Amino acid sequence: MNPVNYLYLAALLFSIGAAGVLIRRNAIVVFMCVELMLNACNLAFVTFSRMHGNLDGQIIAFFTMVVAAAEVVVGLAIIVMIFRSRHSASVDDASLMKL
Amino acid sequence: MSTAVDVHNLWTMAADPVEKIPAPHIEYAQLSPTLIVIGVALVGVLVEAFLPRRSRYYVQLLLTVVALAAGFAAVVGLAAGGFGGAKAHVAAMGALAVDGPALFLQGTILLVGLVAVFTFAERRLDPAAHGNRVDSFAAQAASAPGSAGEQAAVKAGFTTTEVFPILLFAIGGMLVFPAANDLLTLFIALEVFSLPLYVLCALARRQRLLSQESAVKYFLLGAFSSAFLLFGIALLYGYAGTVSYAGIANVVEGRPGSVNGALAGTMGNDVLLLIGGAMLLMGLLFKVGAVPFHMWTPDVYQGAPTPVTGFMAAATKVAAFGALLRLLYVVLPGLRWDWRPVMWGVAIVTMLVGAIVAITQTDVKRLLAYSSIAHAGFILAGVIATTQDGISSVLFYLLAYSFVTLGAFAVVTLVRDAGGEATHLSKWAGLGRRSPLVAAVFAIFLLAFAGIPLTSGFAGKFAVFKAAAEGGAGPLVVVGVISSAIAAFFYIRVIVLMFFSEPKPEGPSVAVPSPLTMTAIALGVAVTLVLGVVPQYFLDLAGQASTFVR
Amino acid sequence: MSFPLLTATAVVPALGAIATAAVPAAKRTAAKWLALLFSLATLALAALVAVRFEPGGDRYQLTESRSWIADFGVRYELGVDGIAVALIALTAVLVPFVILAGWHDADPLEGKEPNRRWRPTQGFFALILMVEAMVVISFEATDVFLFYIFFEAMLIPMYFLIGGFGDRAHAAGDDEAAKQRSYAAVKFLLYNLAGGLIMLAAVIGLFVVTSDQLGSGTFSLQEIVRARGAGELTMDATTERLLFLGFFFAFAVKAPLWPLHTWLPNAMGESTAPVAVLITAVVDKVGTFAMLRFCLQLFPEASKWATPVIVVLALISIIYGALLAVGQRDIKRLVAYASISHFGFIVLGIFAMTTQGQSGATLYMVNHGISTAALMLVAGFLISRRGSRLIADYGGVQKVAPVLAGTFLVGGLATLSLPGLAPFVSEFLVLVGTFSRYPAAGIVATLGIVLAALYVLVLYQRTMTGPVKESVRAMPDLRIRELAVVGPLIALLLVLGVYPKPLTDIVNPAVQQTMSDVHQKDPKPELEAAK
Amino acid sequence: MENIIGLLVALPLLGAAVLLCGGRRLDRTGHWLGTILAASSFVVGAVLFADMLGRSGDDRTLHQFLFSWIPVGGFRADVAFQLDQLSMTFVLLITGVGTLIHIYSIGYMEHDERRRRFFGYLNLFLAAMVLLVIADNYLLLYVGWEGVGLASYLLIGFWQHKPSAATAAKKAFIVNRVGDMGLSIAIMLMFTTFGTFAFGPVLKSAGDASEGTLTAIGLMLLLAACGKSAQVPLQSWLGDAMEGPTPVSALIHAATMVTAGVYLITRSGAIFNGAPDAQLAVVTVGAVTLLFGAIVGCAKDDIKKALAGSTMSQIGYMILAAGLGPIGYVFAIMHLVTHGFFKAGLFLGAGSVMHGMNDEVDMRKFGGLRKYMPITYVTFGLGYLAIIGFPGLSGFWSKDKIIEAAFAKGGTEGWILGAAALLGAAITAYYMTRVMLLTFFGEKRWQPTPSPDEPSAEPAADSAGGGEMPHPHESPKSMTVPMIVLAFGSVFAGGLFSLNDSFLHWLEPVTGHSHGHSPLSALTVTLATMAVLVVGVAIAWAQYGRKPVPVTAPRGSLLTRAARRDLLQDDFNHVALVTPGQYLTRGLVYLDHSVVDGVVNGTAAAFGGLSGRMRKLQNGYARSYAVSMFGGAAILIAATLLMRAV
Repeated sequence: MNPVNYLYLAALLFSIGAAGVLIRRNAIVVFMCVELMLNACNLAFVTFSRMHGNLDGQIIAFFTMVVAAAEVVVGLAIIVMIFRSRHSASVDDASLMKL
Repeated sequence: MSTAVDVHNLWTMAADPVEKIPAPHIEYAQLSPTLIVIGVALVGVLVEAFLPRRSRYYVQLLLTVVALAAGFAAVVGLAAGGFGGAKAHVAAMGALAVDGPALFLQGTILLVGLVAVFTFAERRLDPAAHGNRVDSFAAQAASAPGSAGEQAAVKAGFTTTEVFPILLFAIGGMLVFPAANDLLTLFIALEVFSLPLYVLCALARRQRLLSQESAVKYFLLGAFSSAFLLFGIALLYGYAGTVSYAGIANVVEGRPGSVNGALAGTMGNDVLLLIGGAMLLMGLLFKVGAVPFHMWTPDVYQGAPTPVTGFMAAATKVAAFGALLRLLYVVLPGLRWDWRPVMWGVAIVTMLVGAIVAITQTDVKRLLAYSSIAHAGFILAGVIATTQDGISSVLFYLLAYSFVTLGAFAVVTLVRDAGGEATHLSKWAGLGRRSPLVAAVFAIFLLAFAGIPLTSGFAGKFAVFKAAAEGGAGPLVVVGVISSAIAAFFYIRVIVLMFFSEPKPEGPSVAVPSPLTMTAIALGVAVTLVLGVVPQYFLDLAGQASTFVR
Repeated sequence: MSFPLLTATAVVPALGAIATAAVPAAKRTAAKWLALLFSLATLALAALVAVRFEPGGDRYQLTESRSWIADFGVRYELGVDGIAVALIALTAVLVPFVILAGWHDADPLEGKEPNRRWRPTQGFFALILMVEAMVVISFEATDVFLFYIFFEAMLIPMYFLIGGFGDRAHAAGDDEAAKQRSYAAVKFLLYNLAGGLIMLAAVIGLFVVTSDQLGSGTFSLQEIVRARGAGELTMDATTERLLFLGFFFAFAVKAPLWPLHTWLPNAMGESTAPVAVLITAVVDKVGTFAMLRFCLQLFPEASKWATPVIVVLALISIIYGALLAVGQRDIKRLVAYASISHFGFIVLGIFAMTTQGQSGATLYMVNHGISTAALMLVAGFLISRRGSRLIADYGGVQKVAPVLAGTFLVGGLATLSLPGLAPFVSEFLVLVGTFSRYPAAGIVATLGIVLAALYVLVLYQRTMTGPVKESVRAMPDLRIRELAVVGPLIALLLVLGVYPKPLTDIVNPAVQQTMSDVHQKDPKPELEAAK
Repeated sequence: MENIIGLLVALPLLGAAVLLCGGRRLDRTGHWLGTILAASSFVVGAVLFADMLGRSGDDRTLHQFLFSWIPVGGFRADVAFQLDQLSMTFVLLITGVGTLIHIYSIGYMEHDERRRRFFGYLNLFLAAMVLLVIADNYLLLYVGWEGVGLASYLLIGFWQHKPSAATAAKKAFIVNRVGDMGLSIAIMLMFTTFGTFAFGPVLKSAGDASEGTLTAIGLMLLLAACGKSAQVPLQSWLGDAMEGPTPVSALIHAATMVTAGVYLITRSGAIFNGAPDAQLAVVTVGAVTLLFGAIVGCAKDDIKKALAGSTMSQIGYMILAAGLGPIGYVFAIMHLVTHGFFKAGLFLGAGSVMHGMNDEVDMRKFGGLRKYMPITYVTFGLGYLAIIGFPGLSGFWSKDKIIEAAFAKGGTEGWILGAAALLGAAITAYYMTRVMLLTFFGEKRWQPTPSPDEPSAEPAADSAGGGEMPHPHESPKSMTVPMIVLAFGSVFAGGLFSLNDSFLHWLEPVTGHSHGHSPLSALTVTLATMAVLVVGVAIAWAQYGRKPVPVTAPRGSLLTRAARRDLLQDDFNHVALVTPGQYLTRGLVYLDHSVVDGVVNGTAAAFGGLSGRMRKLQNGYARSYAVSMFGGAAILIAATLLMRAV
């Protein structure tokens, strides 16, 4: 099967993730969408790695996962914190600062 | 030779039944600045774990200061050792560059960090709670604002001394960022310094809600942008089959080391390259705070604890612009004719939007945020020059700008009323009457921002504009000049407010800071004036440091 | 290198500023005397400069040259030609009078004793000295960048002087007064800053041009002029014109030239009389001076190219300023518009490109400085007595305060350039100089002298003559301090009006030089030309 | 000898300086100092005169170079004096009459607490006027020219508490400025033509210049002369100038300053000789003004204003004569001198009358004064006879010559001018007789005048009762003596000058002279003059001699009413200049504020508004920020691809 298709899939996932970030209100979901985008990247990395026949891409994918994990740690912490202080995880509620 | 390939070799060898593993070759001495900082950061974590509360503050402060000072010393040593010029090369198996720009920027970041630490550690501004001196960070970040838990924490005199190691981690990341010599390292460094910043933003003692909101916004948008960055990396990798700067550059210029079929296939496909490059740029421009990726800046700057804002505003810009420079000058010079026009557009929009929107701001921190956006535009003008002068002017500008910014935010921490810092402009009315010195100092910073001669702001602005003009970006200079004229308006507005309007009876008071903040501010003023009146030495420094290794 | 006299002349007032600012709040009077002392020291140094200067000698004398910012091709180069000497002398002469005249302008208001840290009085005099220092050095600078730096930097102290200190009693009440003051100050600053930034673009352009052609960029006036003369440095018409416009715009704002003048009436109206004098008599002169020194020398061709337009603008300024002066209700604004008219004359003289015109213009800068100072300071004394700037609030002052009225009249007569007083010499030179190249312009400009008579005499009639108004019946006549301010100025006006030769001797050679820089010769008289 | 020329100016200037700066301590002695200095200046003049007579007609010109004034490139103005017969004539007239009037003022200004200042101004005037006539180049002349303007400004407005006086002074100065404009333009023209503006070279090489240039210069000089000498169209200020103290009117606005224009034109004869058109303009102005002034003089009830009108018309004669060229110059100056005597005398007489009548100026409220102030009556009468040109008296000789010369111009011009001059003579006779009759003959029409402390600004106000009846009385010696001296002058000067044409020979070396061939014989002209004279007197007697005169002026014919208003001169100026000017300035003030300034503030406001709208984008929603980032990225990518595409 032509690896390029995986690239299209990656692009698709990335777009879905981006769209989700733009559309969804719940901070958690938004964050999940970001993760989705990261994973789209991973897919792309792996695919390219395959195409080029070197392993860099795959290794990067591992790094990405680690980073994503770290982001989850920090991100969830922040989100939880704000949820506790305003009892809502909606991104739109957090709009005290504007203009 | 690219990192990943080597790593890959290790990998495969590890699979063989041979027991000895050749360690990757790493020049520890040349990476010492970073290593020191990261190392001490880890120690700081241990301190948090094992030392009793009351002693932590002092230990942490001491450690941090020592770490940064040592790091700076190391940088100086390396520079003196000629790594800035003749001996500049790529270290850590191609992962990091040790060259002029890297060292200059690392030095700047370390100094900025050092000064920032002073403002972090300031404990005299807020009235003591239950007899314990407090700094501008939450007693216990985890506890919801106003909750019983928080009150308990305050009563117990808790303080978030974790900020120091967190700060060090951020600085560590920033040290790597401009030195990163392959895209993977770039990405990692980005995350390493971003994540701590997200956390720091959330730690304000006063106005927690704003603080948390800023953290959320910063985090989500930051993650969003780094996703773009990562995808860009992916595409570039796809295009070039490697993530090392040199490798990509070679491919872009059409002379790769070895061409296999797949590479030949992707190499021809410039769309990958262009889209990838664009997304990469976007990721960096986000950190820089360039329009249209700037919108997080005002909110985050306003919400974050002021010392953190000051640090972010200064250090992040330095690191990000360093990375941007390296990317454009080392990886994509072959693409100059594609990205220059685009960056022109970005620079122009950034300068204008920053200046114009700032006019109607009513909050000092937001005002400074927009001003930082406008300055990002000015620096971009220097970046676009794509000449030796361009690089050195940007380096100089970053040095000058970062200290002005630190000083300005440090002053902001001093003006307080019952609700903590009084950041609303209306409260600054007549400050000049009540405490002329503070007002005068702030005025100096504002004038530097406005680029009035005899301040570092002017020298920097002249340097970048000169470089841009020489690089054939005359129109850009004109736009820059116009937007500085617009920008002048709101800096002046603040000065008018401070000096020419009658002080309000219920106006804020100016807290008398500890020597820490005083040093920070004094340093800011000193650098501002020195770089304004006798900039030659530093211009030379930047000039010598303006060649990238590849 | 010998004793750096020029540096000293600029440094002394700067030190004075610092010293004055450092005086503790309680010792107000000490600060005043200190400031006066330093200004007098500056005057002495300026006198020394004038003495050491040999009219016949090199173009630039007492030169100093040190490397400063090599990367920007900037050198710390000072040097004075006759024109500069004259203007430095003017500055050094006027500032002590300004200080003396403003003796009580910055005293804290009764009952409003300021707190320990806020020391307006010290600040006032320190700022005045700071302005003097910066003005002096910008007259001395022969490095474009060096000049630019102080050309811009002097805005800041000026800005605080305008915005920080106003007339004692204000018709509109204190708050309104403060509002108008800061409006005026901001307007002043933004106008001039905008001009300066446009100029900055041109300065950078100049650097690019020089670095392209001379290898390394330079801002040294002499070097550039030399290179142009030697043909090493050539600019294509468009570049030269753009650069010229960049420079000229800034100077036209500073001068100020119609239609960039609107900041001046506000600035002079809202600030105290001494500060107003500082603005119009000293600071603005930097603009016209710079036209003469930089525009013409750096961009001779472009200057010639632009001359027609500039002449027209100057004429408009002359007539327009005069007419608006006639229409004013506020004494200080009236003087401001009169100054606009006079600056029109100066610019006209500069761009007439004749020796008479340019010498006239230079003399005009000096004389206008003195005459406006005389008129404005007396007006200030008048205003401080009655607490109003409106002409309508006065009448019959002549009867109660004859000396004040007399000096006011002399100042007025100088302003309408009555023969025998200094301004006549310069104005007539400008007119002749203009007429001999552009007859029509000369004639139009001559209309200005009629209008001048109109606004001066109307002002005098409304304020000084007629039945004595109740509000001024108790007005005291000039005090000793005030006489000490006005007397010498009037004496100067008379001396320079009757025997201006010393001044012309200093100025002429420099003007000749400039003329040769722009490759211009005076038009020959008809009869000689016919022969 | 020439070294003392400077003293002519220096002495009075010194006086002015001392008196004006001296302060109150000089109040008691100041007037004496002033008078002595004026007199000593006259003495110096006399000495120089004697010396001059000692030399032959051609080398009587003296020069004194003091110092180089304004040397710039080709432009060199020196402070240097030239004293020739023409200047000498003026010097003597100015210092002589000046001294007399100083003496007169001692008495006249006795009760004025600012007398010291008054004498200071008078000295200032003398200095400036002498400078005007002894300058050796036009620029220095210009200094004197404006100097006298200043002095006249100060003296007209001497009683500054009277708004009318202040206004009059301002008006005089400004109208004069218009003239000065002409002079300065003339000087510039000279500079661009001859490269100099010193009398010597300019007048020598005047012939070489093109006629066009000369005409231009001539016209500009004429403009100047019109301003200073109150000739149409710049005459409007003279009438109002009578607000000044009477000695001032006598000295400045009758005898000396107003004749400066004549001096200027005569001095520049060489230029006018080369510019016939300019000359035509001059004679036209002269003719028109002599009629204009005369007509105005007929209608005025204010004695000083009547005399002012007459001054205007007499100077018209002089200008006319000067315009005729070499035929006329000498007679212009001659009439100028004689006029100096009798007009000064008349004014002093008027002053004396007012002195006796509590500063009343309305002739309709005089009458029958000859018994009460005999000396005034006699001297005034002699002046009267002189001015109307009664055979044998000064006026007769000079005016007659001018009329002759006018005819001698030849051609239609000659006839017209001659006729105008004759008509003028008739009217002169009429209005002067009128003045004489109203003032000294007929029955008393005195009215009580308000107490002196409140000044009588306009006569109309006085008739409103209150105050005390005037007690006419002869003036003190200090006033009568000068009047007597001047009377002698008005009687004999003319005869003396005409005695075997001594004056002609005296001036000829400077002005040159040519005898035109008059179509009429001298005798015819004289007889004609006599005839119109008689007619004029007769009509006047018929109107004011036979029947009693109403105290309040009758409405009068349209012409009369117009004439009372200076033939609507001011109304014209008002409509043509003042009102439009006011609208213009108001308009400009508005323009400056709303347009020129508005643009600036507008830009600022525009940016503010833009900013206000743009910051709305910063709506606080993280997702909208993300949108902008996403869009930005899209644009970035698109742009990059586009760049490659193109």
